[in-house]
Amino acid sequence: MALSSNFWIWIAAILTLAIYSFLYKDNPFYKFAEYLLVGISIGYGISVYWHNTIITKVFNPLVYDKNFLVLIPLLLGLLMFSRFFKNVAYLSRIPIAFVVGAGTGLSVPSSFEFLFKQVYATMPTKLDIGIIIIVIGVISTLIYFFFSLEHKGFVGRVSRVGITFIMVAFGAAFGYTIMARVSLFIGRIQFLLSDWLGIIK
Amino acid sequence: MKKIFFFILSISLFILIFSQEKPILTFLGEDTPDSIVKNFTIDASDIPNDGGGGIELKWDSPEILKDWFISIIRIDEDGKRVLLTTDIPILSKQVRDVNSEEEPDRVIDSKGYNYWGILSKKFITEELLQILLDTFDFKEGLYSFNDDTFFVLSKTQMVYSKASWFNFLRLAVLISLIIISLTFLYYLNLAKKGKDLYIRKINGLDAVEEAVGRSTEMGKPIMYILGIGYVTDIPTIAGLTILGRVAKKVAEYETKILVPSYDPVVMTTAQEVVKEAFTEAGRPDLYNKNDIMYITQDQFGYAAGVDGMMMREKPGAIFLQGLFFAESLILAETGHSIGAIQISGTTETAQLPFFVAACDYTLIGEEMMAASVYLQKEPMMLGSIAAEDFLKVIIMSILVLGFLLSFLGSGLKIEFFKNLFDILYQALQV
Amino acid sequence: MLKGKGIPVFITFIVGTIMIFSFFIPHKPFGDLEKISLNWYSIIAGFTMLLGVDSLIGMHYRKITRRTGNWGYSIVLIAGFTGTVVIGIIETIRLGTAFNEASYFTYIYNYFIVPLQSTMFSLLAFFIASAAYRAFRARNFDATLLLITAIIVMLGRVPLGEQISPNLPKFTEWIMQVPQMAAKRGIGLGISLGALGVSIRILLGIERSYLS
Amino acid sequence: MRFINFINKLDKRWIYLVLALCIIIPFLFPIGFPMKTTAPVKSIYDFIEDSIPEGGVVLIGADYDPSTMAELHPMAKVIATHALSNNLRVLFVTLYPQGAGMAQDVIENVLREWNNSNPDNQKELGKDITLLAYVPGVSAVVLKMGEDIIETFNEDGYGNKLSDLEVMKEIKNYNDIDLMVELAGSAVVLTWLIYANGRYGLNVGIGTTAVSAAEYYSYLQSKQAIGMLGGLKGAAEYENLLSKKGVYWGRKDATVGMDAQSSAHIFFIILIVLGNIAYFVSKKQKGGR
Repeated sequence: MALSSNFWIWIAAILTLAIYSFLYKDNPFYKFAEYLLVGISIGYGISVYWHNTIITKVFNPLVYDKNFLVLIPLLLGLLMFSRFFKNVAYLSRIPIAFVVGAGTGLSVPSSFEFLFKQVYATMPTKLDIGIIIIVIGVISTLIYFFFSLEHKGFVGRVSRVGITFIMVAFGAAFGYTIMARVSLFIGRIQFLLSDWLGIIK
Repeated sequence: MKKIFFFILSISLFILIFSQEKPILTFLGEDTPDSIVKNFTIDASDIPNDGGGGIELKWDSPEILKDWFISIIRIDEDGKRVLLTTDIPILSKQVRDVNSEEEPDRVIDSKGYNYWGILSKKFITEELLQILLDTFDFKEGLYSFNDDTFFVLSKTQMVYSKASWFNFLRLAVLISLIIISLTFLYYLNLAKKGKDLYIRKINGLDAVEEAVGRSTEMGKPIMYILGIGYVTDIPTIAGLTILGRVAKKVAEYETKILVPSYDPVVMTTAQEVVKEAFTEAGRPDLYNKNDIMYITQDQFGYAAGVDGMMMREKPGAIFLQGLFFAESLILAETGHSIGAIQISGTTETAQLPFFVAACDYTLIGEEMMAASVYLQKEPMMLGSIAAEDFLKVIIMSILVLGFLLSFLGSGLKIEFFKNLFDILYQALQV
Repeated sequence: MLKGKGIPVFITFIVGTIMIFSFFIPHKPFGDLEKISLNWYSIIAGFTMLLGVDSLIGMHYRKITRRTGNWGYSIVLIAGFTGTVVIGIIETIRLGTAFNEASYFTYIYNYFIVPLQSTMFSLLAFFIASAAYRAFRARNFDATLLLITAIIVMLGRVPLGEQISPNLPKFTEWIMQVPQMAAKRGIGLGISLGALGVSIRILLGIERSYLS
Repeated sequence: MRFINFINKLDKRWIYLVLALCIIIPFLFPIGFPMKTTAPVKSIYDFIEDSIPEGGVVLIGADYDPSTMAELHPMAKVIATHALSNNLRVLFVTLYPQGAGMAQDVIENVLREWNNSNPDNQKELGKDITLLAYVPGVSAVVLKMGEDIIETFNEDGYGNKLSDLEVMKEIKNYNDIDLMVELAGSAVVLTWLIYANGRYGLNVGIGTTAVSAAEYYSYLQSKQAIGMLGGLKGAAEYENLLSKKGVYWGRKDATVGMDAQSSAHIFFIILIVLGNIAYFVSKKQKGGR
C-alpha cells in the first residue's frame, strides 16, 4: 500500500484537510472549501430538484397523465415570484398561507399521536422502582413546563425536581453521543490514512 | 365450455408428454391424502379503515402444514390473473393485497376478485408459475409437476374492496381532539372576556434586550439562525415569530440583523417578518433585504456557510431558534468561539444538551413555542397557554390514575382495579 | 382586500382544517391529501429555490463586481455552482441521466460533496470536546449532576468502565432507560402540547407573523 | 499555579490537537487497552473452539451494507478466521444483495491473511470457504435451506455449481451445519432465530451493532441464541481471544477502533476533571482574597 495515485481521492483528501484547518483558525483553505461546498451543493440541489420535481412531479403528470391538478401548485409557485414586483408582492402570501395551513393541519394529528404514544408508554404495566421513577420524572418535568402558574411553593419545589431530571437526561445524552461523534472522525481518519496515504490497511 | 377447454388442455399435455421431455403437469385427483389440506381455507376480506384498494387474506396454520409454502393467484371478474405472492410460509398466516397507485395491477374498489391458493412443499418453479398464470384451468385438487406434488385449493368467495369514510381506529384521537379544541375555545373565550392570565418568567427571553443592546454597543451585528426546518415545521414558525420580536428590538437599537437561511420559503418569509418589524418600529429605512440571505439547502453546506459568516461578520449576539439537527453544536461552538452572546431554542430533544452546554440561554422545547406569547402577552395568546397547562393537568391525572390502578390491581391483586387499568391502557393505544 | 392578511389567514384556516379532518377519513380524496400536499410543497419550494439562488448568486455577483469582501472566494462559489449545473446538463445529454455511475456528476457528488459534508459533520467530535470542557463545571447542584451523569455514561460506554465495575455498563443503560427516558418524555409531551398550541393559534389567526 | 492558569485560559486548539492525537495514534500504533471478555462473546468463541468437530461447518450470514460495515465487518473476519483455524468449513450466506460484496471482501481478506501466515496449511476458495449465491426471498430462503441447501442456491457467489464444490460435501440441510452466526444491524436476525432456530433447531449466534444489541438480550436469556457480539466492542473482544490463541494475523480493526474510542473517552474525562480542578482552585483564590 502506498500513496494513492487516484486524482479524485487526492481532491477528496485535500478538501478534507481544508475543512479541518478551520479548527486552527479561519483561513484561506477553509474559505475555499466552504464557498466551494455552498456553490456545488446548490448546483447539485438545483439539478436534483429539476430531476425530481420539474420532470417527475410536474412535466410527466402534465404531459403523459394529463393530470391538471399539478397546475395548482404550479400557479402557487409562480405566485412566489410576485416578490420581484413591489406592487403585487403581497400575492406571495397566498402560497405561504397555503403551505403553512397544510403544515399546521398535518402537525395537529401527528402531535396527538405522539401525545398518546408517550402517555401509553409511561403507563405502569408492571410495578418496579424504574416505573415509579419514570412516572415521577415525567410529571415533575411537565410541571416545569407549567407557564400559567408561578413556580413558587409546592409547584416550585416539584419543578425543581423536574429540572434535576432534565439535567440528568442532558448529561446522559451528552455522554452517550460522544461515541457516535468520535466514530465520525475515525471514519475520516481511516479515509486519510488508508485510501489516501496508504499507511494502514 | 370449461370442460372442452380442459379437454383440449389435457390432450395438448398428452402430446407434450410424448413429443418431448418437457415438464408435465398432471392432475392426480380431487382426493387429497391429508384431510386437513382439504379443510384448509383462505378467508379474503376488505381491509377496514383504509382508503380502499386493499384486500386481506388470512388462513389458519395447522401443525401438519408447518413446512409448507403457499402461492396465491388473484383472478378478477373479467378473468384476468395476477400473481399476488409465491412461496410464503404457511406459518405467516396472512398476506395483504395492497399496491401503490402507480401499479397497473392494483386492487380496484368495487371490482370483484377471487383468490386461488396453491400449496406446495417446495418452491414453485418459474415454468409452473407461467402455466398457472397463463393456461391452467383452476380446479381444486392434487397435481404433480416434474415429480413434485402440489395442491390447488378452493378459491375464496368473491371479495370487493371499498374505501371507508371514517377510520374507527382513530376514534380516540377524534374524541380527544374535540375535548382539546373545546378546552382551547373555553380559555380563549375567558381571555376575550378580559380575565387576567399569568405567564411565568422565561429566562432566555428576558435576555433578548440585553443581548441586542450589548451587541449594538460593541458595534456588531446580530445573527438570527432559523435552523434547517421548513415553513411547514411548527418550530420554524415559532422561530419566525420570535424573529419578529428580535428584529423590532434591532430596529429600535438601529443595528443590523443577519438571517442566513436554509430553505428559500423560510428566507422569503423571514424577509417579510423583518421588514414588517422594522416598519412597526418606525425604521423601514434600515431594512436591507440582502441581510436575509439564502445559503444552501444542504445540512453541512449550510453549517459551513454560517460558520464562515460568523467568523467574518463577528456578530455580538446569535439567536439559534428553530429546528436543528446535528449541525446545532457546529454552529453553537463557533458562535461561542467568537464571543457572542447566544440564545438558543429548539424542540429537537437530542440537540438540547448541546445547546445547554454551548449557549448562554436555552429555551427548552415548549418554552420556545411559548416564547411568542411571552414576548407579546396578548390576552388571546395567554389564553392558549392556559389551555395547554390545563391539558398538562389532564395528562398528569391520567398518569397518576394509571399508577394508582396499577398499584391496586397488580400490587394488591384486586381484580376489579386490574380490569379498570386494562381498560384505560387499551383506550390510550392508538 | 387582497393586500390585507384576511384572505391568507382564511386560506390557512381552510387548508389546515381540511388536513386535520383528512386524518380521520381514509376515503378518496381525503386519504391522499397528505401525500398530495407534500408533493405540492416540493413544487412550490422548487420555485422559491430560484428566489434563493437569486439571493445567493446575486449577493456574490455584487461582491465580485464591486470587489468587496472576499470577492475572490465568491468566484469559487459561482464557479462551483455553474460547473455543477453545466456538468449535470452535459451528462444528462451524454448519458440520458446525470445520476449514472459513470457520470462526472456522480463524481462531483462522491469526491466533492461527500468528503466535504462528512468532514464538516466530523468536526463535531472536536466541538463536543470543547463544549464539554467548558460547560461541565460543578458550579451548582444541577451542573454537578449533569457532569456526574455524563462521566458515568462515558465510562460505561468503553471497556475501561467494565474494568472499574462490571455493573457500570448496566448502570449506564439504566440511566438511559429510566431517568433519561422520563425527562425526554416530559419534554416531548410539553413539545406536542406546545405544537398544538401554536397550530391552533395559527389556524385561528391569532398568530400571523409568518404572513408579515 | 502556572498550570492552573494555563488550564483556566486553555486555548481550545490544544484540546483539538490532543483529541486528534488520541484518535490517530491508536491507528498507527495499536495500544490494545485491556478489556474483559463478556459472556455472550465467550460463548460463541467456546462453541467454535470446543463443540464443533474438525470438518464441521460454520455458516455466516452477512446481511449488512457499508453503513454498518465498520462494526460488522471485523466480526465476519474474526469468526471466519477462527473457524478456519480449527479446520472447519465456512459458508457465507446473504439474504440481501448488498451483503454479497461485503462477504466477498471478507473471504478475500481472510484467505489472503491466512495463506500468507500458514504456508503449510493453505486454504482454498471452494474447498474450505465460499459464499452461497444471493437468492431473493429472505424468510423463504431461510426455510428452504432447512430442506436442502444446495437446491436452494444451486450456485456459489462466484458462479460455480455447488454440487461440484468440495466445501459442500455431505451438506444437505441445517442438520449438517454446526453453527450459524448472523451479522446484521436489522431485524433480519429475527428471521434466523424464528425460522432456522425455532423450526430446525439450528444453533444461532448474533453479531449486531451496538445500537441494536439491547434488543437481542432477551433472546440470549431464553437461550434461542447461543451468544452475541455487540458492536465494535464485541468484535474487539473476539479479536483479543483469537490473538491470545495465536491465530489472528490481520489488522485488528475493531480493537484499533475501540482503542481510539477508549482513549477519546478517557481524554474527555480527564479534560472535565482538569477543568473542575482549575475551577475550584481559582474560586478558592478569589474567595480567599
